[in-house]
Amino acid sequence: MTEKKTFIRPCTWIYLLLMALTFVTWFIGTQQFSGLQISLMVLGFALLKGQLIGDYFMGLKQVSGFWRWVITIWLLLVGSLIAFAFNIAA
Amino acid sequence: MKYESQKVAKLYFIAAIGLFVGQILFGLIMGAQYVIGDFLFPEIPFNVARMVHTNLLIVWLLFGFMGAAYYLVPEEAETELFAPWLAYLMFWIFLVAGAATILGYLLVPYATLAELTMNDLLPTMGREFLEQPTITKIGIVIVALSFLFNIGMTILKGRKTVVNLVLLMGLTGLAVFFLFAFYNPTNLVMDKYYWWWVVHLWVEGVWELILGAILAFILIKTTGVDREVIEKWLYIIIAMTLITGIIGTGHHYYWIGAPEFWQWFGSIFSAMEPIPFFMMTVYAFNMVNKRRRNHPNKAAVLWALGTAVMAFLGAGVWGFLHTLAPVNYYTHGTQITAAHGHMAFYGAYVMIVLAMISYSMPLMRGREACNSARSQSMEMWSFWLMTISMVFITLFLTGAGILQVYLQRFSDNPMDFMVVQDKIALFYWLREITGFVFLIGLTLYVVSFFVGKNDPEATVELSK
Amino acid sequence: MAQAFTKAMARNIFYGGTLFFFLAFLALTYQTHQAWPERDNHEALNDTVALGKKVWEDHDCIGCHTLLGEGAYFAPELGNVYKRYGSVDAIKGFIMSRPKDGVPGRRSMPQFNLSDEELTAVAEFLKYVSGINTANWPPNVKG
Amino acid sequence: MNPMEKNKWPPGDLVIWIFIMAELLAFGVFFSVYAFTRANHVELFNTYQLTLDRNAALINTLALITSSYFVVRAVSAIRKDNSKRCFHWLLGALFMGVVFLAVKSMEYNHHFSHGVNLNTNTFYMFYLSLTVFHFLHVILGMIILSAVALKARAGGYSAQEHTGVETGASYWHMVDLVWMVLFPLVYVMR
Repeated sequence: MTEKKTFIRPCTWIYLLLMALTFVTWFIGTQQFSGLQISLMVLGFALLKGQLIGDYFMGLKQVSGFWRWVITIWLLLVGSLIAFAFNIAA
Repeated sequence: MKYESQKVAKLYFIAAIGLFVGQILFGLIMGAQYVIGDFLFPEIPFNVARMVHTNLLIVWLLFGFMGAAYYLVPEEAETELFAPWLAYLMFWIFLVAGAATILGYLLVPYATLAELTMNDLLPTMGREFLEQPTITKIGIVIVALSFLFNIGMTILKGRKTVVNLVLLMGLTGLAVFFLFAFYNPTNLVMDKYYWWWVVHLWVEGVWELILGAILAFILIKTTGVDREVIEKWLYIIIAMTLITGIIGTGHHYYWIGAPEFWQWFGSIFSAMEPIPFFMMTVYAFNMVNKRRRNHPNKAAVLWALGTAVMAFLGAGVWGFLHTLAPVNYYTHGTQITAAHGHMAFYGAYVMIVLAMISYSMPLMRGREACNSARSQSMEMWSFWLMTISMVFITLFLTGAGILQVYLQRFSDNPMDFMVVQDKIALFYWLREITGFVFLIGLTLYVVSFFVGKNDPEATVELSK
Repeated sequence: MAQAFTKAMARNIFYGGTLFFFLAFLALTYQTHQAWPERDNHEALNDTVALGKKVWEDHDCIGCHTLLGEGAYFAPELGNVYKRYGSVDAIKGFIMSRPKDGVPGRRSMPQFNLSDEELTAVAEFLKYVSGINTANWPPNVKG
Repeated sequence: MNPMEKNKWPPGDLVIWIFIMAELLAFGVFFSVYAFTRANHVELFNTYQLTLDRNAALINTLALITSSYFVVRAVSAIRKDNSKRCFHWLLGALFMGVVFLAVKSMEYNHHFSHGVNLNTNTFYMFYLSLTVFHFLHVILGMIILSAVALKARAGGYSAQEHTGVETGASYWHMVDLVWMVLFPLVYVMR
């Protein structure tokens, strides 16, 4: 039974990490920092949060094969497109 | 063919092929008028030939869909048709009303036809694809409602299968959206906005449900693959169809006075409309590869696979070609639209009706499973002749369209419309010649019903 | 864990997805109705224009021409013909002067023998159409 | 299920994952179109971005993450055959969903009262399209979760058979995942 206990704890840590990253992003937002580097950093946070959700909340960490990387591929694709677009804008 | 009442489909299919031949003849007349301006002028002006061509297309496809429904619904529901007499009655009403309308177009100037049919009481004439007099439109609604009643009652009292339910949804959607044809406000922007609820939500919405249901039926019958698998993928495909197709209507709302957010929504959603067609192609080939039996009717299987591929090419690829707003800004209202129209209609809807005819006609004419080898090989010849000539018609019109876009819209000193038309006449000649090749293919198709009637049925070579 | 891939779930996705996106489409249609008054040139609508639309429909002009890019591609776009020809009279003049037996070897518009009232009406209708805000389509005056 | 043993399929019904991919594609296209349109309207986007309420967005983000976390706890509860607690966790997730909808509605009310709609300008068009499109997804996700919660309360799920819970969970996580990108992109990046 204890082994099951430890299984829940990781997603609780992940939950707290997601909350923390959100606060950081929010703080940057309120300070209205702008500029390419800041934006790309914020984008990085978003992709990290997405990956955490994909792995721990959606349980893809326990999956092997194509489905393991569905969320990661999407995050990388959309992330790079956004980064590229912000690059042009800067 | 398990049920006697399925035979009513034979009548519908014969009428469908007859009207198909008529449609192609008028297509050839129009093709000639594009290159010889005063061909048959003033007896049959271009707009009359066009009305006959487009209206015959829609009417013969409706005959084909109804025939397909009358064939497959009893077999799927495992019960006799609710009222075969009603089906025969409605057949003659629809045929007579259709023939009268076409004769009305040909024999009387359109303005006089509008007066004769008292169009002023409820004006709905004079709009593309909806040129029928109002009384004919009312006749179409009556025929559609009694058809739905007949099919609905049959499904109610029989086995409920996904194929039947999806077909019924598609046919009901067809009837419901046709009602928007009666809405014709003076405000042109509103008139056009809701006109697309008839046209787009038909051919990129509910008709795709009908296409999916018929294709699923044919695949179940010819490949013997488990019904569960085929119906599961059918649901996913039509889910993606409506998810992308409904808001995809936006790609018609770019330049007709609708607000400009449609340029974003229309582009994004219609850009995803080819996905269900691609899934349908993968699904069709997958099912045929995983077939549990070799069905002797190879022509029907060829039509079914051909439908999936050509629907993806014509509706999917050629549609995507000019669906994004920045591209459509230049290609809107040019031959590019006509090119997409030809291959999409042929690939998605003409071919599925011909596939259904090819599968069910032998059974309705007393054969066990299929026609003789000779008749099937002629039918396959007609398949390739018609399909390849349609590809070339589309290519030539695309060439004409690209040149037209450049000369008339994109270049720095744009030319007049007619000057450009003369410059691209070569493509119109090539298109007209290919049209005759298509007619040869169609003739072969009709002849294939009479060739090898008393030869033995083709059998599957027992290699497997 | 056996992989579930049930038809029931596919059916739910179909019904849920279709209803969801149809409601979204209705919401966008509502937004469209809200935005139309500033774009659809409705102030130009009057009885003459209404008669003009009737004349346009009764003679199946859409069978050869395109209007705002929609229709047949045999004859020029008429959504901006008022700008191309410059005046109502110019449009009326063109329609009136169509030869009865057409032009040998060329595409030709039939002679509809319209009354002066109908001619004015259809020209006013085309003037109204050219006033609709079509996100500055077509790309140039040639149409 | 032993967490370390790898299986070939993601949790829940495979059909929902096909639907998830379609939704991710739609949102992905929307995000990139937003980013590229911003590239040639930088001034417009930056100025009007300031009119957005970042505090409301913070609450919304925290609400969605928390509700997503509750759903994870619900799934692990049903895996231990405890449908009662699964139901309670799902209720918590639904409550956080309601919080999201409430805060979002207030935001929209504020904007609509200032006459902002799809046709005001390109930024607002994108802001409203993206957030309303996501808003509708939150509603659809909550409908799915409610159906699952009701069935769980009725004991419809067990440790052996709980695909429905995992299906609903996967969809809800997708809705949360999409917001993870939407929040910084629309509210913060400038």
